[in-house]
Amino acid sequence: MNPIFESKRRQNKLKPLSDAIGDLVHDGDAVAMGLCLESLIPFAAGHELIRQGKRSLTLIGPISDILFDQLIGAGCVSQVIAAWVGNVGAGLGHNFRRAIEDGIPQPLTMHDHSNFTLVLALKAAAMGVPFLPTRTASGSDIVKDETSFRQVACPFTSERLTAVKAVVPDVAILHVQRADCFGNAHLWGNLGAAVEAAYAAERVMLTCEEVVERSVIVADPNRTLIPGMLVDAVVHAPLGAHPSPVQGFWQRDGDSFLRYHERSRKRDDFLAWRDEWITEIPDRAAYRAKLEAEVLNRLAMRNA
Amino acid sequence: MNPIFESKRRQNKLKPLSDAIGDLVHDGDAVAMGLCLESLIPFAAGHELIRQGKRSLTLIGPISDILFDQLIGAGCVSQVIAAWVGNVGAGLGHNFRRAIEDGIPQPLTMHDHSNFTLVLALKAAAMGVPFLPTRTASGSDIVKDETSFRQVACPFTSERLTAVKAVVPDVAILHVQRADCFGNAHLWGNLGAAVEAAYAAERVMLTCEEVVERSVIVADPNRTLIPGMLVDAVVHAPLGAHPSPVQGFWQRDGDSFLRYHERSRKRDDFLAWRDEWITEIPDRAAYRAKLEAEVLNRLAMRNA
Amino acid sequence: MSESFSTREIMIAAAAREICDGEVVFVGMRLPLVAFAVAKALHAPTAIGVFENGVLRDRSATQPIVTMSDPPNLDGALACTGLLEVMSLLQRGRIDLGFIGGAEIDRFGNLNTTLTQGVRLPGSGGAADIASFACRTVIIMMHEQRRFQEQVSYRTSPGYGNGADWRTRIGLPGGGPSKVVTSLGVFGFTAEGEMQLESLHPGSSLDDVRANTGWPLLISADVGETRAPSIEEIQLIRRFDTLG
Amino acid sequence: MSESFSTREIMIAAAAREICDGEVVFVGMRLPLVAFAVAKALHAPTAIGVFENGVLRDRSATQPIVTMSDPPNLDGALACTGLLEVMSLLQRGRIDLGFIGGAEIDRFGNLNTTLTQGVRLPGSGGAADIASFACRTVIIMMHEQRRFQEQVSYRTSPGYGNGADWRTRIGLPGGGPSKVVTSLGVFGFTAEGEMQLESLHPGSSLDDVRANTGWPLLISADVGETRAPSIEEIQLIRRFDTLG
Repeated sequence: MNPIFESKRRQNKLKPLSDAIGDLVHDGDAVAMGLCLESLIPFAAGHELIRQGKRSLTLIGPISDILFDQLIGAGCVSQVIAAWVGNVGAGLGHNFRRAIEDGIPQPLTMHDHSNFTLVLALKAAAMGVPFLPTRTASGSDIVKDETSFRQVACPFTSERLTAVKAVVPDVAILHVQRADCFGNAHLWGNLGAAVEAAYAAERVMLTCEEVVERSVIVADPNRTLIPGMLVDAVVHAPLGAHPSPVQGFWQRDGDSFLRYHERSRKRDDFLAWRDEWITEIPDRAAYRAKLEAEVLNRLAMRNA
Repeated sequence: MNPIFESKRRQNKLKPLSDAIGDLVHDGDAVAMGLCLESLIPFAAGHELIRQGKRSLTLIGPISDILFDQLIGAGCVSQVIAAWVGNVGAGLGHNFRRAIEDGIPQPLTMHDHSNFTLVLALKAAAMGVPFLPTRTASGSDIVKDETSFRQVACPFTSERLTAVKAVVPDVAILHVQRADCFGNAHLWGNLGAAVEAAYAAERVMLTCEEVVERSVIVADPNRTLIPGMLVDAVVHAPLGAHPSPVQGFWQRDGDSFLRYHERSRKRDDFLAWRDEWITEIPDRAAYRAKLEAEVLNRLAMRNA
Repeated sequence: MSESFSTREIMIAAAAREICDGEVVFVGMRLPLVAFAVAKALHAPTAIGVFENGVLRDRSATQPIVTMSDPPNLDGALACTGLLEVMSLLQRGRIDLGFIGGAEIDRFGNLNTTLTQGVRLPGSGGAADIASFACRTVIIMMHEQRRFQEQVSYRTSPGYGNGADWRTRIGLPGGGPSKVVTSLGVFGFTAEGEMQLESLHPGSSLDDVRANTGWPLLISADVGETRAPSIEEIQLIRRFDTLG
Repeated sequence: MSESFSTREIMIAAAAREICDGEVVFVGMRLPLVAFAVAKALHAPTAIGVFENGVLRDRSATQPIVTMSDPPNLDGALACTGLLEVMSLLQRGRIDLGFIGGAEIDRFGNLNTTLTQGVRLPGSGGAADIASFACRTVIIMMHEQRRFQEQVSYRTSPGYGNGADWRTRIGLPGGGPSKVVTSLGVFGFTAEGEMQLESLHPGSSLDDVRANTGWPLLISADVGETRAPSIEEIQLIRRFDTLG
């Protein structure tokens, strides 16, 4: 048996968040996160990456909102492969700008994609091929990046197409609505590139609102978009995507994005924010306790 | 507005089966059917193709069971693009063999695929690209068919891959559990290449067990695997996949496949079978009435 | 019978008028989202909205939303699927109209959302894809000189490239930009792919437009005034533009 | 303590023994389906079954099934997805073991399910894909001379091609066939990719095998007898093989 699969074969993959991050993410890894676009963003896992001081990560995601900005500001990131990096609610990401423009806290290599080319890069990896062809962004400066894009001729029609290079994440971290302890995950709402990333990555870590019995999973197998055979760890992390929304569980906490925008405008303010919300609290339970009850009540949805 | 889309823009696409087949399928068309592999096979629609005497069709499907054998025997087909043609319950398809080996009732051109290359051909069309690359079937005689397969070099790694040519069906005919009158379709169970075919085809025709209100569709939008914007006609055809199974509605009628195997062994017997079950009955209601009540009771499932 | 309206409101009204009934529209966020709601309420009741996160809708969200992934944009959706499916619809030619914006635009309708002098912007998102594939695009932008440049510093989303038959030569199947709705007026494109003023918003002048455009702008022979939003349009805009 | 058993039963027992606990198995239909159920009940309780129609299961179907798409094979499934997803798992290297069969096999384990002299067979289905990508395959066939040919008339599913490093040269990532379970014995493959007799089923002789093999067959130095199915194996086979 292939040793790489050992963790995938475990029958019970439940772990505390700190163990899952410690076991699955190593300095220098390529980590896909925030794949549904603006919802189900695994902020709890991202904050644990910061708390454990991971370094030289490559972040992969189409539009992962302020999660990437926070990891960049915390010095965890040396490279980003994305279509859009910023604050969806407020515009620019200040840490992203500082890193690209001024090398603060460290230089950052950016590989620009469009949303389409990014999901194609993950789909290529998911399918086990080194590239997929597309017509998108012909004549755009995006496809001039030879690391990610090359020209290819269709062997049937001779048309010129852009080949998008496969991106194989070392780890994909996904927040989902529910999973069983083997990692069979039900997710719903907008799916973005989440399923492609789970199939593409060498290792898959799930955080979830609910850990459920197998019987809940098999009651609706068409909702199992990530099969447990691909999963290496399952973390019970309710509210683990806050402040992004989770269909059926949590509305978007828009104010939180706006406050972050203000508190990340200056480097020192960002560091104070990081200390307050990440490094000076031990875990996600403490984060949740820091949020006011009124906020949680306002954000909570009934299962939909 | 593009005139090709006119039927897709209608708010009410409900039609009788005969009208839908008459409007959407023309002699010489490439028709994708039987895409879920061995379930949800649109036999009612296939029988209407035979009743209307369609000619020179190209059939597309990975494993479409005896539906293809029946259409071939009825003289509707000049070409097949498939991975497997036969009787899943009993083995060989007699009409398929007669057509290939002896040109009865007419010669048949076969383009052999594997299941993987067939779904890639449809996925390429669904994605709007002329080919997709794969490593499958290298060294197999399948990929020697230059109509469907050519070699391509990865522009990043220089590896040789097989390019699978896009197959764009003129029409995809799909049986689904339920749809609204706009064509938004909920389907579940094993999906095979059904979704790829719906996205790939120029026109899409649905037959369904139930026509439902919009409210049923929007109550679970993640189950809407075929959006109405792709659909040209919706036909209410309960039992329209018999004798193949429909998860939640009908078990497989295994005996029917075995009886067909015996009754298609000789050409004359097949013609008698065709007359009895297709050309001498006016529609699917009459077909259903011909089935014994005991059979229907045995096959019926409660929604699962 | 008139009512005062803001620049934002006439931009939304002008954008809404570009949506035809029955069309499949790649909506995007902010102004186009409101424009889509207004068009559906007025003249395009059967238009379908597509969002790149995977959401398809035939009715506007009933609660205000900041992003396309906010739960009110999922509630009542016809379908929730993924980025690849929606991008496949685009590349397959199934999207009639897409709305996009940018930090910079040039005379051929090419857009930059990636890099300007010294400033790193968030990047393309799906804009380059929409610009490549939608049967036509409508661009919505504030009209400022720093944004209307003879040449963009980085070409994120292709318009008509260098003009003429550039899109065909480069292999772009979509039709390219049909209109630019700015804070000053509405612009079309010539057969050569060059931007051309079609109408001025009430209160803005040709001089305003020229002063804020970094190249010698083409002016249509029959340039007129952008029709002011009707009372009905204004009421709808104010109902839907709760985050304005 | 012994019990009589059929050829079919020893073939199922031998196939079941090839499944290791925890493995992801591309199951296929008929004999391998029963073998999978037996293995899960005996020595591989955590194996996962994958079907090309899109079904993933961790328990055997509780009702007999004729095809992988029969409702009892969907009930209690972990996941129901599509052909592309399952084939992606294969091409991505996620499938440990796949079962396949054929109408003809040659000395290097290449299979034909497409065309023999004068007879059009149904075709590959997913067999060529499983043969290309599974980390190893187990082939199950009746042992008849017309089926065991020096060269197959059409190579549907690649084994070791012409032997030696052929798979690597041709770019096939999967490991190729590890065993052939026939009605007469169990066969392995040499480092050169050539089929080699490893054990004879009780009651079958070397002469039987040679007479039914269309090339000079390699015989392993320590060829033995296939272990007869235990009473437990036989009971399980009879419980699951209701359509046998």
